[in-house]
Amino acid sequence: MSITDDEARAMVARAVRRIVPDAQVETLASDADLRRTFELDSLDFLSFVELLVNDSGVRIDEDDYPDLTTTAGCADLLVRRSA
Amino acid sequence: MSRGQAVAARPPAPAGETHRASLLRGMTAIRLFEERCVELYSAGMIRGFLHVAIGEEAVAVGVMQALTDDDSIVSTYREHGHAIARGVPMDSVMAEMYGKVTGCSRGRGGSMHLFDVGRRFYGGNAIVGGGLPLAVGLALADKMQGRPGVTVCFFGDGAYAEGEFHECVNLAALWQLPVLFACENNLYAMGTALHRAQAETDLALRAASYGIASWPVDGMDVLAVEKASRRAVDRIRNGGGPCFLELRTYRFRAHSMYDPDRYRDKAEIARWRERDPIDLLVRQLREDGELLGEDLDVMTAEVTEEIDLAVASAEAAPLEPVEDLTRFVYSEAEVQ
Amino acid sequence: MPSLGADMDSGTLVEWLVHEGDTVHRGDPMAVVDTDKSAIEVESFDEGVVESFLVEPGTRVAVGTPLAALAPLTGATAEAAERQLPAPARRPPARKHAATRPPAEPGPSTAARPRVPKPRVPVPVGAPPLRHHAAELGVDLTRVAGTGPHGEVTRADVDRAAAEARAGARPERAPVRPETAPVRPVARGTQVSPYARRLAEELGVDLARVSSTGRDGAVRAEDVRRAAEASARPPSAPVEAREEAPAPGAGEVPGSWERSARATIAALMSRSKREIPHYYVATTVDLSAATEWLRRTNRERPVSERLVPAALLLKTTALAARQHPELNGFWADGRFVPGEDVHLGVAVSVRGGALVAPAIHHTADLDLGEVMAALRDLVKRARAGRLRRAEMADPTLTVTDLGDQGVEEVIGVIYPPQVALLGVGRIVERPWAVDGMIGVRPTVRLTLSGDHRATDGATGARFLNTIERLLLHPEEL
Amino acid sequence: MTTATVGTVETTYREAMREAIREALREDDRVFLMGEDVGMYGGCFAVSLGLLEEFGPERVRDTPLSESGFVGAGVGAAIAGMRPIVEIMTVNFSLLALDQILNNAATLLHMSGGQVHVPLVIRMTTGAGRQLASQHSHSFEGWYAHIPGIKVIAPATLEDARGMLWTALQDPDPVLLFEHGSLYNMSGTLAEDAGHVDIQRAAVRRPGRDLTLVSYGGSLSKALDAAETLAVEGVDAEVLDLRSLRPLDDETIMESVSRTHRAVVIDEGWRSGSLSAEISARITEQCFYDLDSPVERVCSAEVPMPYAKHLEEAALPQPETVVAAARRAVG
Repeated sequence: MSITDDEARAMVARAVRRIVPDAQVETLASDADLRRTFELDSLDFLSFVELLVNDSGVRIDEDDYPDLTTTAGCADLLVRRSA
Repeated sequence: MSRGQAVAARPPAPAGETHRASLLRGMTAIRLFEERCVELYSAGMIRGFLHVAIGEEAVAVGVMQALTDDDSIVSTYREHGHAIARGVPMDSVMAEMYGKVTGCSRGRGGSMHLFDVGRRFYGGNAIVGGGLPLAVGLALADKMQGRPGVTVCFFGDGAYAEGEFHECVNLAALWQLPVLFACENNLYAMGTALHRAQAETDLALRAASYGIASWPVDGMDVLAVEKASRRAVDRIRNGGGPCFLELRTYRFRAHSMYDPDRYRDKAEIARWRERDPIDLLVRQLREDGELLGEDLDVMTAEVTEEIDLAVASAEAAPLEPVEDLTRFVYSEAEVQ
Repeated sequence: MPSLGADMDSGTLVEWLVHEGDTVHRGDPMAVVDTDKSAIEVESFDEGVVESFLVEPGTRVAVGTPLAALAPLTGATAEAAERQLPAPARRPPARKHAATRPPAEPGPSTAARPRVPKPRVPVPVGAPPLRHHAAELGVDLTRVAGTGPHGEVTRADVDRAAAEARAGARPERAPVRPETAPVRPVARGTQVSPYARRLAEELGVDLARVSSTGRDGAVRAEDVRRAAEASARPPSAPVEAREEAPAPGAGEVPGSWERSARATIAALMSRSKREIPHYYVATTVDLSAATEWLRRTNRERPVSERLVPAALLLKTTALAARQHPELNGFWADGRFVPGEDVHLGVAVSVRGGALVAPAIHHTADLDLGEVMAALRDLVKRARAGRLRRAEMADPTLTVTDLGDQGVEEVIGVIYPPQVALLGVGRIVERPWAVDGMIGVRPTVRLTLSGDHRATDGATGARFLNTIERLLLHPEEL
Repeated sequence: MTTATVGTVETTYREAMREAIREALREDDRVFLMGEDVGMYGGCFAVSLGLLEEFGPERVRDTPLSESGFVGAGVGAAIAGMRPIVEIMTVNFSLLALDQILNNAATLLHMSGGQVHVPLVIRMTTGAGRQLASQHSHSFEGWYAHIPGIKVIAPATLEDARGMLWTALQDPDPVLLFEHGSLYNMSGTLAEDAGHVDIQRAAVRRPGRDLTLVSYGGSLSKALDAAETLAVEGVDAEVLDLRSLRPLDDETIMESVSRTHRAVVIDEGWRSGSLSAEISARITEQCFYDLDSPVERVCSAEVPMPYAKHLEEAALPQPETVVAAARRAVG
C-alpha cells in the first residue's frame, strides 16, 4: 500500500526520536543533514534505516544511503518505493 | 482477661424485690447507662461510633430472663443493653468505651465489640449480619458436644436483608440447631425504613418459610418478650429446632451519634414513645400495687450511683502499654 | 474405559451390569467404574450383543482400554432390537464433569456416621490459684500491677513480673516475633550498595580500599566518589591544583553522573600518562577489497543483519591480537600479564560527553555477524547505563574508532592496566599507487599506541601489518 | 462551594466528588448511583447528599444491606449497557461482595472471550485513623490491585476527586475508586472549570534529588509532611502520588528512583503481601544497579486495628516513621 508524504515524514521523525530520545524533530528543516544534526554514527544510522524498513515495509539498500541524508530525501524514497 | 468469671456481678437485688420489679431495674439500668454514654460521647470521652438502644430495653431484659449460664449470646454493634442485661459489669463496659486496658476487651473493641467469654457473651459485630454465622457455629458445637446450651443471636431488620441471614437460618433449620434468632425489628436499617428495603415486611411470616417456629412479639412489653422468649427457649431445649422471634420495637434516638435522623418524621417517634417499655411496666406495677410511692426514685438513685462508680473507675483505669500492641494477634502460650 | 474427569487417566472396573450374550443399546449402562473420586456407571455407546469381557472386575486400566467386545446385531437380533427400541433414545448428553452417582454399596449400607469429635472437657473454671503460680515463680503478688478486668492480677501479669525480676539473665533466644518488626539487613564486613559498586567500576576505584561512613557500615556512592576524587589527586600535588567543578549555571552543568564519570576518566587518563611510556606506530590501509566485499554481503543480508566497517576492523584486530599476544594483556606489579583470551574493549562515546570502553568477550571466536550483534548491543546498553560488571572490568586491548566523528587519524591514550590501544580514523578516498598506476581507493589510517615497558615499536608494526593482510581477504574472516 | 478568586472555588474533597457524580448523572443518562443509604440518608459520608432530590429514586437507588446482591446487580446492569456507580459504604463491607467483584466483574471479559464488557465503577471509602476499630479500619487497595481485569485508582487531591470519576466511567472495564475516609473534610481551592483527569499516570507532587517517597490516597499528606521535615535536615525528598494502583505507573516510579537512588514506600496496608511489597519488588527488579540502600517500607503494624487512639496511632504509618525510614535510606 503506498505511503503518503506526511506518513513518510512521521515515520522519519519517529525513527529519529527512537535513536535520540530528546531530538527536536518538529523544528528540524526538511533539508537539514540528519547525521550531522543528531551526531548519528554508523551504528545509529544503521538502526535508523532498520526502523524505517520495519515501519514502511520498503526495501532500502546501502546504495540508497546517499538519498537518506535529509528528512525530505528519506520521505521521497519511502513514497517512491511504496507506490 | 481470665475465663470463667462468676455470672452475676451486678449488685444483688434488694431482698423482697418482686421479679417484675427486677425487670424494671434491668431496663432502667440500661436506659440510664446509655443516656450517660450519650453525654460522655458528646463530651468527647467516648469516641468512634456509638449506637444506643434507648427504647429497645424490653428486648434485652426480656430475652435474657429465658437464658442460663450455659447459653451463649451473639450481638450486634447496638449491644450495650444485651451486655448489661447478661450481667457484664458496667465498669468493664464503660472502661472499654474509654479505651482502657480494664475494659472487657482491653480497650481494643470499643462500643461495637464488647466481649465477656466468661459469661458466653461473644461480642458485638460491626458487620451487619456478621454475627449470624458465629451463632450458628456456637449452636452446632453445643449440639455436637451434647451441651444443653441455646445460642441467642440478636440482629436487626437490616441484617434480615443480608444473604448471610438466609444462609444461616436455612442452615440452622436444616441441622435443627439450638439457635434463637432474635430479630430486633426497630423498623429502620440506619436510614432505610423497613418498607423501602423489604418487599414483604412481615418478617416473622417470612422466617416461618424456613420451617421453623416463628412469632411476632410486642418488643415494647418486657413481660410479653419474657413469655415468648421462655416459650421459644424451652421449645429449643426440648429439641424443637431453631426459633425466630420478630421483636417489634423502636429506637427513640438516631442510628448512631453521627446520624442526623432525617429519614424519620417526628410524629412517628412521638407515637412510639407513648409505648416506652419502662413507662408501660411502671404503670402496670403501680396498678398491681407492686411499686409504691418513691420506690421508683430509690431504684433510679441506686442505679445512677452504680453508673457513677463505673464512670469513675473507667476514668481512673490505666491504658494498655503500647508494647502490647502486637499481643493477642496470635494466642499466647498460657491461654489453654 | 471412558475418561470421566479432567484429571482422570485410568480407572478400575468395579462390576459388570450385563452378561455375555445380552443385547445392548446406545445409552444402556453396562458397567460400574471407580475413578478414585467416585464410582460411576458406564454406558454403551454402541448397539450390539455382548460377545466377551476383556477386563476382569477389580483391575485398573488406562483410559481408552477396550473393556468388552460387542458383536454387531445379526439380522434376527437386529429386527428384534429394532422393534423393542422405543423412539430413538437420545443419549443424555455427557455431563461436562462426570455425574457422581452414589456408589452402589455392595454390603448392608452403613451410612458413615458423622465422626463425633471426642468431647473436649472444658477447662475447669478457676485455673490453679494464682497465688500458687506466683509462689512457684517467686513473685510477690502484692507488688504486681493487674491488667485484668477491674484491676485484677492475671497470670500474664505474674509471668511479666517474673520476667522483669529475671531481667539480668537474658533469655537464651528471643521469642519468635510474629510478622511485625521489619528485619534490617546488618552490613557485615564492607557491604557495598549496587549503585556504589557500579560507580566504583566507572571511576576505576578499588573497593577494597574504600571505607564506609554510612551508619549501617555499608559502602555507598558518596564513599566511592570521595575515594575517586582522592586517588585522582596525586598525593604530592598541592591542594589548589585540584580544579573545582564548574560553577553551576556555567553553561549546561553535566548531571551528577556525568560529573563523576568525567572525574573517573580524568583520574584514569592522568594515571596512564603518568605511568605508561607510550610509543606510537601508524599505517594507512587499502580497504577497497573489504568495502567491495561488504557491499556484496550486505545486499543479501536483511537490514537487521547488515554489517558496518567497524565490525570488520574489530574482527581483524581480534585475530591480529591472537597472533601477537604480547599486546593483549595487562601491566601489573612491574611485569606483563597476558590476557587469558582476546576481549576487545570498544570505546563508546555516551551522549553527554562521558566515555566508556566495555569489552566484547572472546572477540576472535565470534563470526562477523556475532561481532556486529555484540557491537550493537554493547553500544545500546552502554548508552542506557546498563553495562554488566564483567564487561567493564577486563578488556584486554581497546579499539577507539572515531571515524564517525570525521577525524582521519586517532593517536590514543592507553587504558591502564592494558598495554596497547588501536586508534581508527575515518574511511577516506585517497590517491593510491598500485603497480605504478595512480587510482582512488577507500583507505583508513590505523595508529597503535603501545606501552614501551611491555613491547617495542617493532611488535606494534608487525601487529598493524597483520591487520592489513587480513583486511585484503575479508571473505576469510 | 463558594467562589474564591476568579476562576477558582473553595471546596472540599467530599463536595468535589459529589460534583463529579452530579456531572456524570447529568451528562450521561446511562449513569445511576446505587448503594446503601446513598439516597434518603444522603450517603454514609454525605457524599451523595441532595442527589436523590435532584435526580429521583430511579437514578439514586438505596439498597437493602445485601452487598453481594447489589454489587452483583451493578455488574449485570453494566453488562446490559448501563454505566452504574455502585457505592460500597466502606472497603470493610466489600469483602461480602469480593466474589462478585473478582469472579464476575474482573473475569467476565476474559471468560467471555472479549464479548462481555463491564463498564462499572465501584466507589469505596477506605483506611483507618478515626478510631473505628478492627472491622471498620481496613485498607485493602493492595488486595484489589492484585486482581487482573479491574483497574484500581486512589484520588488523593481535590483535582483527582473532581476529575477521575468521569474518566473511570468511560473505561470499558471495571474501575475501583478508593476514597480515604480522612480526606472527605480536606478543603482547598479548585479551578472552576476543573475537568476530567487521566487515571493511569503517577504524579510528582514534590520534586526532589536525594530520595523518592512513594505514596497514595490517605498517605500522600503524611509523605509531604515528612518531606518538609527532611528538607530542614538538608535531605531533598521527591514525593510521588501513585494515583493508579493497578496498573502501577512503573515508568514514573523508576525514572524517579534511578535519579534519587533511594526509595521509601508508604502504604496503610499490612506489610506482608502489601502493595508496598509489590512496588519494592519492582524497584529492586528494575533499578537494582541504581539502589544506594535497600528499599524501605512504612506500613501498618500487622495487628487488627485497635480502638484506643494511642494504639491506633502506633499502628498506622506516621510522618515521623516515614522520616525515620528516610534517614535509614539516606544512610
